[in-house]
Amino acid sequence: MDSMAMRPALLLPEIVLFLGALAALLGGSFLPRTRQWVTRVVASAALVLAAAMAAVALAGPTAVAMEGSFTVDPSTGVARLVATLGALVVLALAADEIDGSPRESETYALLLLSTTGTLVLAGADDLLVVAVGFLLTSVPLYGLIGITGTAVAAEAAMKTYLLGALFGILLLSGVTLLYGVSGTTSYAGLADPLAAAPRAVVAAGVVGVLGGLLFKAGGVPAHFWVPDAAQGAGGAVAAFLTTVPKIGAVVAAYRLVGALPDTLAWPLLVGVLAVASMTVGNLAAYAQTDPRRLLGWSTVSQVGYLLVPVTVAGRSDLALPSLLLYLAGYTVTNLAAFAVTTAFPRRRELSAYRGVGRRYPWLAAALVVALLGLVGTPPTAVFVGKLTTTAAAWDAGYAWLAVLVLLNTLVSLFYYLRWIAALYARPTTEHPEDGDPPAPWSRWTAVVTAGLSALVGVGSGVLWAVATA
Amino acid sequence: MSHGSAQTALWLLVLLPALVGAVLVVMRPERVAVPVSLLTAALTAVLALLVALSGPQVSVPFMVGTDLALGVDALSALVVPTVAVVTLLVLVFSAGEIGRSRARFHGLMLLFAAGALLTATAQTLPGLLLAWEVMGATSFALIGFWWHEQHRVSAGTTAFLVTRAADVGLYLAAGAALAGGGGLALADLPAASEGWRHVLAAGVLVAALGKAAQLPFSFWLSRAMEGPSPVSALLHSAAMVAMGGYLLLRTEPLLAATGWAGPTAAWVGATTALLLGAVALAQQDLKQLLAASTAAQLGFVVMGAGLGAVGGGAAHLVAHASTKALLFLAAGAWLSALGTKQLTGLRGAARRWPLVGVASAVGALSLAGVAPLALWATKDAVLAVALARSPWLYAVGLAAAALSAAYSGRILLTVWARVPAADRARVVQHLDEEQEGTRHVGRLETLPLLALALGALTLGLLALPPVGDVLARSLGEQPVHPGLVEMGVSAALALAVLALVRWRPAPRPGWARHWLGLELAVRAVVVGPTLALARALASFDDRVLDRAVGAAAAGAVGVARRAAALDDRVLDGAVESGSRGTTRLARVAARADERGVDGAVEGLAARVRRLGQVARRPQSGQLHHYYVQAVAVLAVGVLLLLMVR
Amino acid sequence: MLSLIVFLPLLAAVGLVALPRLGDGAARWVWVAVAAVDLALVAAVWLAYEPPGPGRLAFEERVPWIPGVDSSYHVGVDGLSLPLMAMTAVVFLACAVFALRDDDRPRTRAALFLFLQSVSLGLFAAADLILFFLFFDLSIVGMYFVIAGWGHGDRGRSAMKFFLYTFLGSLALLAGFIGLYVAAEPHTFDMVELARQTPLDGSPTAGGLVLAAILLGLAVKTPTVPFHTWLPPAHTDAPAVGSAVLAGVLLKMGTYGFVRIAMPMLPEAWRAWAWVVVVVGVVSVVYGALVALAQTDLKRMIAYTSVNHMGYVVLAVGAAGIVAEGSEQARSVAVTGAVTQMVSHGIVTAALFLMAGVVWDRAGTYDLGSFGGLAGTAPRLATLFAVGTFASLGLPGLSGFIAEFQIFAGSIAVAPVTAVALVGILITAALFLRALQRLFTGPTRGASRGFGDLRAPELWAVAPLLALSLLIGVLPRPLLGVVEPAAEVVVQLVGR
Amino acid sequence: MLVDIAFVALGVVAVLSGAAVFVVDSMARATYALAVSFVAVGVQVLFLQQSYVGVVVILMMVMEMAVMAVYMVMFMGMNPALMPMSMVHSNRTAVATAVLTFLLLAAGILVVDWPARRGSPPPEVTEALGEALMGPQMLVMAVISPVMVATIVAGVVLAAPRTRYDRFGDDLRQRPPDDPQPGGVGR
Amino acid sequence: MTLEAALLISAAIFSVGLYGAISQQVVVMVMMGLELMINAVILAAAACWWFLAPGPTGQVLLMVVIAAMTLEMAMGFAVAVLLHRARQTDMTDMATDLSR
Repeated sequence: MDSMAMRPALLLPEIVLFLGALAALLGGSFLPRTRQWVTRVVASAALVLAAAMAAVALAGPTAVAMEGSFTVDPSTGVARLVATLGALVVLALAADEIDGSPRESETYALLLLSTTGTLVLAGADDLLVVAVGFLLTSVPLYGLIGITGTAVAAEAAMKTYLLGALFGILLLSGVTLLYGVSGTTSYAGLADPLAAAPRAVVAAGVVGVLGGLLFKAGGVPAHFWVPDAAQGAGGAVAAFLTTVPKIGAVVAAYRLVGALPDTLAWPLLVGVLAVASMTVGNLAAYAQTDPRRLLGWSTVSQVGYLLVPVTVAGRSDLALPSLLLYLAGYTVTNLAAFAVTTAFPRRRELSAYRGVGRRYPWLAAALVVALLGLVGTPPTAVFVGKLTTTAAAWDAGYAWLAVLVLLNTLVSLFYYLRWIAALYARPTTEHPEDGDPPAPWSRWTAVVTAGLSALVGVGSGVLWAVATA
Repeated sequence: MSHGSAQTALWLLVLLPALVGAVLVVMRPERVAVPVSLLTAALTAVLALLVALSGPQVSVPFMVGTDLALGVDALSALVVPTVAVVTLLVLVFSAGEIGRSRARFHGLMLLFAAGALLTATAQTLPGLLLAWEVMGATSFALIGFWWHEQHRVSAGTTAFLVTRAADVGLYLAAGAALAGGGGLALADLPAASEGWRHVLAAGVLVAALGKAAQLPFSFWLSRAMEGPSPVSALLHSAAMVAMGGYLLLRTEPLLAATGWAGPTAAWVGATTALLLGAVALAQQDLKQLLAASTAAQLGFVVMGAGLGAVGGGAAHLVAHASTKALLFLAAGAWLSALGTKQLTGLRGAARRWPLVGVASAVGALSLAGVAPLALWATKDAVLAVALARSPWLYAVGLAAAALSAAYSGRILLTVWARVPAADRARVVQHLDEEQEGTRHVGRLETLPLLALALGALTLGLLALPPVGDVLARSLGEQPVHPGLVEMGVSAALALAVLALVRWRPAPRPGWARHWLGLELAVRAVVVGPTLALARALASFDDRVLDRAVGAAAAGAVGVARRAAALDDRVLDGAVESGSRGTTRLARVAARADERGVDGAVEGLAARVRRLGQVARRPQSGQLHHYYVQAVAVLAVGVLLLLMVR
Repeated sequence: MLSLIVFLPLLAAVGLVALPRLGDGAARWVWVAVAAVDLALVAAVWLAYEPPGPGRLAFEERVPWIPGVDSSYHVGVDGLSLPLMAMTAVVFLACAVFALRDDDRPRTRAALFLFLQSVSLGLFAAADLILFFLFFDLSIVGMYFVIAGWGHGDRGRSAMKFFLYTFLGSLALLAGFIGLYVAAEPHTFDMVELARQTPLDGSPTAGGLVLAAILLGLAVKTPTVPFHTWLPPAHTDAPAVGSAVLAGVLLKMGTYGFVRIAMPMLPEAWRAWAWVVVVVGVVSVVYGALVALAQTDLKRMIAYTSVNHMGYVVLAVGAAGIVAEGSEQARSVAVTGAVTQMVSHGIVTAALFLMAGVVWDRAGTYDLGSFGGLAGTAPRLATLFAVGTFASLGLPGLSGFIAEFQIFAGSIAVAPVTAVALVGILITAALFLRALQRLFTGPTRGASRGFGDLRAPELWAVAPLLALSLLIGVLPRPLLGVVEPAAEVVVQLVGR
Repeated sequence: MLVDIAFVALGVVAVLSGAAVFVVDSMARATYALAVSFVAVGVQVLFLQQSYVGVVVILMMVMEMAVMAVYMVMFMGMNPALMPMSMVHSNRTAVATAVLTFLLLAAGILVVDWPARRGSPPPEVTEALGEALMGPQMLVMAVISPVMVATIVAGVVLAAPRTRYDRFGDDLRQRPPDDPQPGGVGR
Repeated sequence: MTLEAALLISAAIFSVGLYGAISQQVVVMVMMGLELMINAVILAAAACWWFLAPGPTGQVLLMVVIAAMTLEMAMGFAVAVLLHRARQTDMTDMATDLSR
């Protein structure tokens, strides 16, 4: 195999998404406001096409494109599939929320662009590609968060932007340092020079790059924007930004640590950050009353769990498959939870969910499955992910990490249960929006994704086979 | 009688009363209850005689690697018909006596009889324990039969709990038997290994003493007198109490094998016979008197078992069963007719219903040990062995015999007394104090008395040469004949004491009036502290244990505060001195501790919420705080990478 | 066959949820019918059952699930699990019958209980740690909804406490499982394989830690002192059928884990820590009995007796770990007793809780002091309750005796000091008799006036349970014949 | 030598003008200070033989700062840009953080044993850049273009309050467009 | 002209920029701080290229940094405008609805 070839065909999913974004954008500018759903169809088609291509590529052998700066392997393949399908689900949520809004087509374009960035990140085998992938994922997000133009959205956009800018700079600084001491940015050539390079510089560079990726993933110490954005942005966008960009970021982090030399105790650093993320996220989520903010914090903790296999990358055979499985499970489960919040856009207090269990049993059941799934209750997908990541950590000799994961799971139970308890509590009369019927697309999306999350758990053997192929 | 049919008879002997009893209790067919029950009891009695003659063995697999084995040997051949016949007679009496809830009563009685019969025939420890405890439970139900009155039910509870406390010994024995390697069959018990054999013997001894109302368990029998009289007649004379003695007779080889258990049993028996004799003497209530007397008489049985005089003990057991059942039934008859069981109120009662009076006189004389009635001979059979073993033991036994003559004399004199006109008012005053008297003793009540009187008259034969020798030999022991002198002495003693009592009323020792204060002692030493402990533990459970989890969380809060304090320092850019930090940590820990004590386990949630506040403190909404924190954390990350290799 | 047994109720539950047209009455009968069919299937399995021999399972089914971590859908039965499955089917059928007259959202409730039934049966059939954990966790979820949805009193809080506490246990359990998985070579979650490998033998520290995690998990679920404090509120506020299932079936998941997982897979650690288990067992027995004695609330009292009864089981399995020369028979007797106790307690306590439910239904209180002379107004209840209490206090002729006799005989033979626990049977007797006395005897007063006796569904739910207890008490062989070979295998595994 | 002095002097200028950004008392002046800093660095980059990039930096920054100055005046309606003001918070923390960061970085820079140069600069620097962009690093530049698209879209979406539907109506048929102020070509 | 000198200058500019980013209240001023930091990165990248690894990748890196700067600033202006329109403020401190 000629690793120094361009082979742009390997990047077809990304190209399709970009073209889809352009098509949605252009198409939108010629469509009446009420007929912008056409662009949604266009965007969906692009996503489906990209997913199909990703699936085809997944069946094929591992390959590198663009002269070694991009790898198409099972990790990329799974990330592509999960990200595109996740974005597709977000489009379904958007069908309720922003249907007919003046910025609808632009929203789709930005969603697709950000998804493209995620895919670039996931496959990046070169620090510079990581940097541009970071930009491509981030920039549309700022727009998406602020697109509703409300006061909180503006604030969330401002904070996300300023944090993103800082971490972008840190990322670039890190790339600069690593390039300086190694003379290359390609992962393939990075390990050997780095092992010989001064540790301080490598450490600073790694922390910078990792910091950038953590911003994208929403992990400590770059997590500050996540709850704000989840609360301030629109429902579909919140669902998107807590799910899809993470996929690319975490896979990119996995690839990055794979290229690092053993002279550095990076597993410890990642492990500590993982624990910090899960703990801070869980504890902070505890007292939240806004369901979306709660979910925002919950994703911070989930990133902590996702970082566990990154910690043990290369030390356990389970690390990579468990990471991919967790990503898939987390994506579908988190989307299910968000779908319920978009089904009831006006219920912005946990107490507003009182009585939903009786009135909309299916939707409530979907939420229960999603929340218990996020806790890590079998047989949902996140459970299998959590189980295997924990096993991977233990297997690699990080039993303390495994124990902390389980302890954090217990803490997380508190706040998820509060929401569930509200669902089945007797309704009160103080919430006039109780009469609102749930939004149809979100409703079915919630049920389907929740079912999928259980299904993925039950059928995780198949996914595992894919991930280890 | 063929082998197979004998085996069937043995099964039926136990199953028939059990099944019929269960059906009666559950279905409550009031109308047919009495005939069905009497028929069953009669059939059972017939079956008992059949199996006593044929001596079959049966078994089914049970548990712990042993069978549920039933068998009739010489000892049970003696006891099984006794139980069955007394049951029949008592049930006949009850048919006249018990007017309400007949189905329940007869059902329970039959269940009890099944338990007693199974006890008498059981060949293995699990089977024995099964029957043993069924007797206990039915006795609870029967003593508390009139459940509208709480004190009767609690008397049943007391009886059950005390006997069950002793039963614990059998559980212990089972463990010891299993560990000892000898097997769980009763016959194999002495084969247990040395150390375990002692445990086994101790367990069996305790269980038997409890059931037999020997010291120090005797007091439950006093409370048991709250039950209906037929219940006392069956349970507290012929069957349940007697089974305690029976168990010791049955396991005599085990007791003998230990060296210490036999003498212990003998001395406990003797002491009980003596002290409870005194207790009987002190009673004013006829049933209480009889109850104390039962315990005392069982003392002779226990003594016999301890001395290895199985034949004499068994004979005494049977003779006493007949005698005491008779007396209890008579007391019951008078109670329902006159409404009292106080001796004062019963003065002259025998004269009013002469048939009952004569029968009861036979019983009382037998109890007194007057020759040639039943208990005279059987008691002497035991005492003779005692004399051979230890003169002291013999002396105690003889004293006890004298006491039995004294209280029997009291009964006799009281019920046959002519009531002077002057005293009549005092007697009448007692009438109907317990219940509404019917002033009537029916034929159903009288007939069993006569039958039992016959037994009290003749069963002494079991201990006398021709029959007694056969019995002893069939039990596998050398016949022991009390010397004529001893028999004469005891007969004379009985007559002398009777005469003495006639001449000068017997003393009523005050210290013995309340059954030696045993119940009070148990309440004070065992029941009270247990309940207090239970309450204390319950509140410990609610207040402390439940909240300990919260306290654990509080510790975590302390750590988090510390972390938050560090965080504050980062924010302020100030560096606090180490000592200040330490005191602060101590203060935080102390505060957490207070919270831990006063919080609840649900406080775990509250504590996590507090932890959550700590965790959310960095999320101040101020962007520049985020910047500082992010940069600080990353800088720490760099340092971490540098420090750790 | 096993899969059918396990998933039939789940299918029915899905059907009930998916077909809202089905009326409430039909839903109730569907529940009864499905539970009955499931019981029949279990009975069929029982009849066809042959002891599979050491290291094997009968009616095995195995389908790969997550091959990457060697976890499979692996089910099978042996003498330890089959009796518990049968007990589970019986208890659920009784609950179905009991609930025939109850009209609080019957369709959802039927679905929920069918779900719980699947979960419980699945747990006992599971032969893979992850599968076991799956059912373990789902049982918590299901029971949470039962308590929170159909309970009374401070149910939300009790349910939450139940969930949090038992979830903590389940996580500890998971940690232990992962420890076993990682130690095994090749890595596997398969129970049979792990029991064959005993991966942590020879590493006392790791073995001890993994055992500690597993024990913690099981101890919370069982529950043993001092992890029992979730139990009383959960029971007090749960509905009658919920309590019956919780005490009857769910508690057994903890004790079953001892004999199925902890003992065969960690024999060395188990032997090393057997004394700790014994002590915990003895303390649970005595402590549970004493605290129950002090209760004035009927349901709390029964709940605490569960602590006591489960203490016997813990005591017995602990004693089974005290290996000495020539003690195989005694230890096997203890384990047999423990399994029998699980079955017996399941049946008897379910009956007692159902009857407590009747009391709540009629009087709205569990306070023992509010009653008196109930035997007059509710003779059937009185009779059955008396039988239930006697069964519970271990009266011979009923199942509790068979269990306790074997537990004591075996334990005392192995460790004479366990005789201390005999106090437990005495205190239990005292507390049950006191309760009987306060509820049923004396003049009819307070809440007893106008108290309606058992109705047909209640009677037909409770009476068969007690009859079964009687049957086991009198004819224990069919049960013991199944349990004993399996108990011997366990003892042999621990002894290696 | 002279080059060295010039280089360091430029550095000092860059640092000082950078510091001036936060010292001067109006936003407009701050903008210019920033521009000076950038230009100084740009010249330094030229010193380091990156003529193309250096020039790009200089040109771009001058343009950007011009835009920024205009922006200050136009959009920030209160016109703080020309008024003396100080809007600072947590000054001490910020100073401490910055100083600490600098000390840490400086310590690292001075302590680290920097490796020797790998290879030598290509004769034609700019050409090499072009070849790299068209060769191994093509993906990087290829991705930059969607980023730019995204920036344009996102920027417009955020900044513009009015959409095409506000101007042309929901069916995009409204002519002339409804603008607050008429303008554009031909009006 | 040494690597150390260039990097020290870069570090100084970076620190000044960091100071600005932390201390300034007005969004645009924070952005200026960030720009200064990018300025430092440009200098560092150029220095690394010249003194350590004068390969073509280093130049591409510089291009990326410059592009990033531009793009981030463009977004910054947009966000500032949005904030100003939605909240009538240009200060980060005055937008703290989202916290905790």
